[in-house]
Amino acid sequence: MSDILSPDVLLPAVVLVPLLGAAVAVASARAAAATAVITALLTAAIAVLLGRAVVAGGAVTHAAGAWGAPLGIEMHADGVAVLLLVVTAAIGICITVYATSYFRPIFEDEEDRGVRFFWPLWLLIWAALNAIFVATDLFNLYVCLELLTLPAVAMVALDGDREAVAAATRYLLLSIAGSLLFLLGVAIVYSGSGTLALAAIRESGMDARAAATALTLMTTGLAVKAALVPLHVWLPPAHAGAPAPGSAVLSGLVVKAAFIIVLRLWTEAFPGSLLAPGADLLGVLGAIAVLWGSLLALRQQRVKLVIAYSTVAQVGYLFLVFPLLLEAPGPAWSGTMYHLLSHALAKAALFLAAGAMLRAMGSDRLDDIAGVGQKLPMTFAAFGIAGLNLAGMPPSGGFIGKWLLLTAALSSGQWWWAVVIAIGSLLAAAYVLLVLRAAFLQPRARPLRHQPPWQLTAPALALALLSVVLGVWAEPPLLLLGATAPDLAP
Amino acid sequence: MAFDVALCVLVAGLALRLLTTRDLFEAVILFVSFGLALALVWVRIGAVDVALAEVALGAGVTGALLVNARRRLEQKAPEWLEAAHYRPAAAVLPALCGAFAGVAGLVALTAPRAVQPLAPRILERVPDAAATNPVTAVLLDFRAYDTLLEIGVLVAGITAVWALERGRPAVPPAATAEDEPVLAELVRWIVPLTVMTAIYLTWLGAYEPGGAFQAGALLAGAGVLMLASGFLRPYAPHSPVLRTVVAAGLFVFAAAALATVFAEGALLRYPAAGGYVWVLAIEAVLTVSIAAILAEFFVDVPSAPQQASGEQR
Amino acid sequence: MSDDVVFPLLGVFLFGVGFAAFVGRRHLLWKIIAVNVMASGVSVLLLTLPRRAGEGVDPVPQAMVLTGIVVMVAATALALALAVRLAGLSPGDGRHRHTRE
Amino acid sequence: MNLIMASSWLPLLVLLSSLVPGLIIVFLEEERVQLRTALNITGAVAKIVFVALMLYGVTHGHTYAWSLPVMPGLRLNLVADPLALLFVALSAALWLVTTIYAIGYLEGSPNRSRFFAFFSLCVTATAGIALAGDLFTFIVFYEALTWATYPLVVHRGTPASVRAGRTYLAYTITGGTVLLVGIVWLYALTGTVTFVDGGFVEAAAGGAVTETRIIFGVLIAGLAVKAAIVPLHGWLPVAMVAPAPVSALLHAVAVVKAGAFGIVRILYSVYGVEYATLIGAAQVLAVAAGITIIYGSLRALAQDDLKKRLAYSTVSQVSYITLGVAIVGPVATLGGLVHLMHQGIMKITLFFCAGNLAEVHGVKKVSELAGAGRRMPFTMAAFTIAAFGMIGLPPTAGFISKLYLGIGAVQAEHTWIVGVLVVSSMLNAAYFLPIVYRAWFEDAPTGATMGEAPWKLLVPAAITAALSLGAGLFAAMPVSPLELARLIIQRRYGL
Repeated sequence: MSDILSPDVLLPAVVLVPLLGAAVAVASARAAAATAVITALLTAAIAVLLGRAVVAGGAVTHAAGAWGAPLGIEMHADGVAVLLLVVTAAIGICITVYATSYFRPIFEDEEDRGVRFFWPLWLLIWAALNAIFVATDLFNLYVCLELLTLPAVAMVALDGDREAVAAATRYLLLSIAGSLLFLLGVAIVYSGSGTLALAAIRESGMDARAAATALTLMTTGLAVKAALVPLHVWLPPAHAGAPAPGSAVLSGLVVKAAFIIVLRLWTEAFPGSLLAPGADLLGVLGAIAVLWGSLLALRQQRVKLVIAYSTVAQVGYLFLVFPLLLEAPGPAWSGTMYHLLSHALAKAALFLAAGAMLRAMGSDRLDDIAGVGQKLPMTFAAFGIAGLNLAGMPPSGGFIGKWLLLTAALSSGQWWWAVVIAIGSLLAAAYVLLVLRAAFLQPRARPLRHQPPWQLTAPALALALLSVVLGVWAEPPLLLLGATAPDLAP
Repeated sequence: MAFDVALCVLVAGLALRLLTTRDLFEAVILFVSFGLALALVWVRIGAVDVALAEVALGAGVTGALLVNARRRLEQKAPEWLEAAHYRPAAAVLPALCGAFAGVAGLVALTAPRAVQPLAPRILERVPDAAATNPVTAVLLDFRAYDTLLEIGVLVAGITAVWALERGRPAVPPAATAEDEPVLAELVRWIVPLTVMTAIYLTWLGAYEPGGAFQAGALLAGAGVLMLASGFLRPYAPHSPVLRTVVAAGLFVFAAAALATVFAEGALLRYPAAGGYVWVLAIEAVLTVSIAAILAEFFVDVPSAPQQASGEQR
Repeated sequence: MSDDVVFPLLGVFLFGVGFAAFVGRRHLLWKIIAVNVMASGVSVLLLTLPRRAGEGVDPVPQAMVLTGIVVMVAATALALALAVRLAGLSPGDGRHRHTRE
Repeated sequence: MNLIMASSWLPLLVLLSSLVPGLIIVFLEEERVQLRTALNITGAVAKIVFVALMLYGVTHGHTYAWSLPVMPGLRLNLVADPLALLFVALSAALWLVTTIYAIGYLEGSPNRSRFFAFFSLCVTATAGIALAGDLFTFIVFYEALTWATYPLVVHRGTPASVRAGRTYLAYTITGGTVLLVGIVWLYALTGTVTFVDGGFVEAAAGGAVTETRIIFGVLIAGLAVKAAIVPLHGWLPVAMVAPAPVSALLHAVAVVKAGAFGIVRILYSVYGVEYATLIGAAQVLAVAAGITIIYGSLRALAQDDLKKRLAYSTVSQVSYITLGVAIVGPVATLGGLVHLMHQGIMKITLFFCAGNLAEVHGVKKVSELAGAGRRMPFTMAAFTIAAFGMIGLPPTAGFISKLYLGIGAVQAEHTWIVGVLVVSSMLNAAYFLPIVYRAWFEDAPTGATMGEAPWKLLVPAAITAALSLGAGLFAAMPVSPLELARLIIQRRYGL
């Protein structure tokens, strides 16, 4: 018998527990909510304990079936992975609490809002996210991606109106095509290297041309799922159409998971020499995403759409890492990961706050939410704080990320990326202001449909404040990230 | 050799035809044929497990799903089936995409194979695994973690489908044995045979080609037949029994994984003695769950909401 | 031409036409069929690319293809369910139009 | 006393004395007027006490520092050196009077909890800017100030104020971002951001002249927005729609002053005036300041709206600070630094008085001011003192500033600056004296309301007017702004 708290147990448990929770939630509609709450607490506790273990004793590896790579599959939790797990857990708990109230009908005649399906779908997504964060095997990543995509698509369609179903359909089809591109890359890698383990691919002496082809295919496939411009078209309607807790998961975490895989492929699986030609292209696409996504966000009339387009822009920021990694690996790596973590928290907070506004006001059109600041101060405060994080304003995690990315760009003489980063943060401030402004206007005669209960206000505020905590208490996570910065030596 | 080339030409031709035709019915029929022809390819390659799965799932279940979807579209949105709906997009992008894939594939084709392939290393260790059929050994031992997540994908799929059509009437109208006398007679013969075969396939999986997925597909087919002929009344959508059966596979598999983590120190590392029993037990539960999920995919293609709400009130 | 090349070529072809049809055809059902053809192409490549003449087929890609087939069935089922549902909905239709009113 | 003098917590306490009340007030219900007032006043008084303690310590040669690690290599550093104290003393003193004024001004209006919460956050950010010991800390509070001020600018919630808020943010956020880029660039180049008396750039990166020049330009461009240097001053007149206490805060204590203070820091603690002159940057800055001084005065002349006239006057007056520190030599620097305080005291008086006129009699335009002296004699007396100060008439505070600036310019052989000072003073007179004349020597229109402002509005104006006079009269006293500025100069020039 293993010690129940040993990292060797915690690591697989962080995937298995939400999976078991999902199975129970599928089996029993009545116990689904309670199961989800218990599962969320357990999973979060496991994530935190695992984080503590990694901080104390370094990275942990678990060989499934005790075979070890390349025969079997390994799970690996390093500093980045545990940070992702812990942030996911924080968002997870907040979303779970939020969802216990969000789906409750306000009016008598409101129909079934699908909460009993929300629970298993959400727990499956959580399991898939955790599995991706600790994955070290290419085909395992493929299965995880599908385990992530199917419930994510269902989440989009959960509210059931035509726009949402259409968005979900588009999301699913593009996503399948992306998965297949990824899988084609896997086939090429397996044939050329005789292994599926990320770390082993690098040492396999694989043909460089085949490696580049495989990497291109996989990156393209993942770019669809990460919604990198020009493959972003599915995202805004999908993320805006999902019920708020679903949007929070999708925008906060699901797109990030695809990006994490891209990053892992480029930095761990393939030699650094492959980075150079593709890196600038990815950077350019990222820059276009930053600008284009922000400009489109500025043109939206609905809060949820503004936030959704903002995700397109923020994903662009992440892809700026590639050209920066070559010249300034330290700050580029830490800055991007930090940006990712704080954006995940902030974006989830924004969608949760927007959902609470929507439920309370009956609309999330910018014209209709005038005066929301006075009517829903807590929700609005959450929105404001999280919004400032997006704009990279201090004190927030987004500011730290921006500082590090600027450092990476300017210390390597690539000032043009610094310009993109700066303009992007200005545009982010502009679209955040679009919403904030409406909230400061004198309230019109639109009455609240109901006063949101604490389950709808506290989670958003908690996540927003956590993103501020990341901005003040940045040294420990940054040290953890710094220790895992990639080694790009050929 | 010549046979292989001819087979490939046939498969390629089928694919080309079914992707370019304007007739959805033709496309669906061709898709099933395509799947069967592909199964022949798998046999030629020597991948009998895959051939079985292709017939049962790729051609069988997917084909049935397509037929079903087409029928439902015919009922509620016939305009979807009209040729007028055929709007080819500009040809440039598809050509580019095809070319991109082609170039990538050719690079892969001409690239050298791995210096140190994995297959011999796996085959060498199969005797230590919990099944003697190498494919089953990979599926349920070496890479059992993948298979566990894959069951998760199936459960996710059916939950998603359920969530989509939650406006469906509580119990869909069932056919009765009297409606379809010929079918009913057929079912009396086929179903027991199918069930026997499924059990055999599950059991066989440990030694020979076969396993839970193929068996589950067969069982699902039997179930669908019984539903269609009225031998089996469909369960209320997502009724507790159905939900439990669907979830059982994932639950048992994940619980086994957690148990082995505690007891054996590694995820799905089976006890030295009796690993075979574990595998068989897991496979048995999986077979039933998979059958239930696949059958539900077939039954649950959702009806239009107007119709649904009309029946509700 | 040895069968080392024939089958992979088939795989490349299937993936290519599948991809082209996926992008080129507007009809949802054809898109769904097209991704299935793409998947078949990947399966062929997964199994035959690593293969050397005279060797048996590697069990690992077999397991991967089996998994892939199951995943595709689930994805196809969901895609078809979405398509059928979409066909039955007219613009503005839905249960919850809480963004309006 | 020794314990307090040695305490490194004092700089933090200065921040907390306004942050904590602010955060409590956020959660306070609208009706809790007394508790809110108590919190505000307690915080303001506590801040003055803490600042006074530090002032005592610093004049006795002590330096206070507190820091918190944020990132590897970067900390939140709060340091109370004499320059920091100059600014923090100004903001602490003026916060108290502005708070009293705001309580009176907003009596009975809606959303006061929100107002006072952000008012406190605003002052916290200003104190943070003052006490920042490095550029990283500086930018953190500088950006925080931007956002903390936004709710104050749009406080009224009218479409006009929301528009003004948008203009305000468009300018200041852009400025902040440019400043951030400059700071990070400098950090990437020199590896340090910590303020050093006399600057660190030359020692760390003196070789890369072109790069340091560009960075200087970027930094100043970022700061010039808040400091309202032409042509980046456009937000300031627009932001006049805000309530009077906010305008007072914006012009005298917080936003504009933060920009000017930032420029002082860049010249004094980052580049060093000598190095900035060596690379030709300081001269360019001085010219820009000179242009701004004349331009602001000219524009002020043309305004009929009283608050707008004051706003353009601010554009002009704040650049005296920049001008002073951009000239090499102790006397000019002294003039610039002392004006940082003097301008604050005088300008806040003017805004208090303008607020009183608008609030009590609805007088908002210069053309409506006839007879205002008789209608509200105390208010207009205060106004007159401050206006004389702005012109630079002895014995007001403004005279001291201009005197030292003039001597400094002559010493540095920049005679054109003397010309700028003379012209600008004449222009100051040209737009202030008519107001004074009209108020005292013309008759009020028939039927005009009479009556002085309530004491909560009057007392703050009286206090600041007295300070404007006192800072000039008692310039040689040990705790006068001049002496404090002299302390800074002594450390730098070893006088």
